[in-house]
Amino acid sequence: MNKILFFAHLRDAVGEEFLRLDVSGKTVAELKAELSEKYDLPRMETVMTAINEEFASNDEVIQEGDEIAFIPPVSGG
Amino acid sequence: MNKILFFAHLRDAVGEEFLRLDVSGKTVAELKAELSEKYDLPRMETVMTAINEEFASNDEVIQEGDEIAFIPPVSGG
Amino acid sequence: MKLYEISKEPINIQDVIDKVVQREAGAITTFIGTVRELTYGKKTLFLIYDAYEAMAVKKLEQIGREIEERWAGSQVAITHRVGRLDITDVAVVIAVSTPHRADAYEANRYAIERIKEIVPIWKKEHWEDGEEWVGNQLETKAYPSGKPEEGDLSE
Amino acid sequence: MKLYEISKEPINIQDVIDKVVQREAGAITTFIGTVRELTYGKKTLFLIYDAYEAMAVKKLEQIGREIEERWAGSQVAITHRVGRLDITDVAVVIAVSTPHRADAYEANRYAIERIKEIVPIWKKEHWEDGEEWVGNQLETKAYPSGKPEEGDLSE
Repeated sequence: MNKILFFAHLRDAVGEEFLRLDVSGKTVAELKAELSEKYDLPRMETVMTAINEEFASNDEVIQEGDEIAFIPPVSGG
Repeated sequence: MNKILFFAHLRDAVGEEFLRLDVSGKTVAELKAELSEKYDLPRMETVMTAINEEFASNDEVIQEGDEIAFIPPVSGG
Repeated sequence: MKLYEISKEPINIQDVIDKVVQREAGAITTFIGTVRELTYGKKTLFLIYDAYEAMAVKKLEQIGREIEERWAGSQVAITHRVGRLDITDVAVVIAVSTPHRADAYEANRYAIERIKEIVPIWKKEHWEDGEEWVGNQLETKAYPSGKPEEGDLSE
Repeated sequence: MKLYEISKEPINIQDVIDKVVQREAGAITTFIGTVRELTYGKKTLFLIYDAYEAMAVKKLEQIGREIEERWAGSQVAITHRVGRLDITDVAVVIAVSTPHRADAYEANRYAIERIKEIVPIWKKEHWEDGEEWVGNQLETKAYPSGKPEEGDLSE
């Protein structure tokens, strides 16, 4: 099972802070595409991904238990 | 009459925080030379002068009542 | 003592400064980010900051390590606020101490620029006529590989 | 409220910061000069700072005016301590607020450089084996005309 976290405008679009889904074996790009279609997520080309709190590439393969987070352009400071 | 202030190493050399002398009519350079000789003041070429709390040139003429201060290289901050 | 924090409470600036005091330092700089009322003529009522807290702390720690490697003898502490902030409230405090002053300015500046690149914190602007999550300031940056590029990660 | 002060008491950093808070500012930088233990390998025990107080305040005010002319929307406050200071004690606090952050760093840096040029404050270093009034850092600057030259007064 995997926990998938959403922030900022993505959280508004999905309507949840996180989802629990089994997405192990998929690449980050595949998961992004699936969720993007299902929830009609905007501007996904600007969204970064973190696996277990570290930035990850689109081609990285998700493992069982990984925590995935979608990181829209940050605006702290 | 004029009040003449000394700071830092000049104060140590003169042995006073200030002197009261009538030096009106003299230029800054003349006063500097006199005091330098009398008190054997070191490194006077690095010392700036202020008249009434504003920097003044060596050729400025001191007026009655002016407050003169000798300003060694500053080291605040 | 935690040098890198995400805080739900108002930030005590002196506390952040105290974390970087060292006998070898002659200079401490702080950067204090405050909520500005006007941005490009538009009036902000208040802001909401949200963070991916665990990762944000890790990324602040990373920025601290980068600075301590680049500027010898430097020490860094950063606290970023989350939640609702009103005009003039303090959103972030960065304190950097170094032996000499030029480094304290440069290293501090580096920290705020890096925060705006890699730390997962977002702000939502609330105006009289609406609200919106703010992306990177110009809304122009894309991440084709899905993560920050080399040019984003190393200055 | 006095924006420019010479203080015989320890400086409260937050008080200096509070003087520059403004609704139009998104950034406040502070520079905090602290007493460093080692300078070129020599161990300082403590320092004495002395000032030509009335003129020092005027020169700090002048620096503030210069900054507010050069950096639009900036606000400045500076307090310099005098008397005996121990290692890590705060000698000077400069706070600058500006609408945007780049200016806050630059204007603050300008202030400390100007203080070291034109503000009549002196420090006496006390070491284990002696004491000395410190001149400009390299002891190389002369003032042939008896006052700061143009190049000293304007940056």
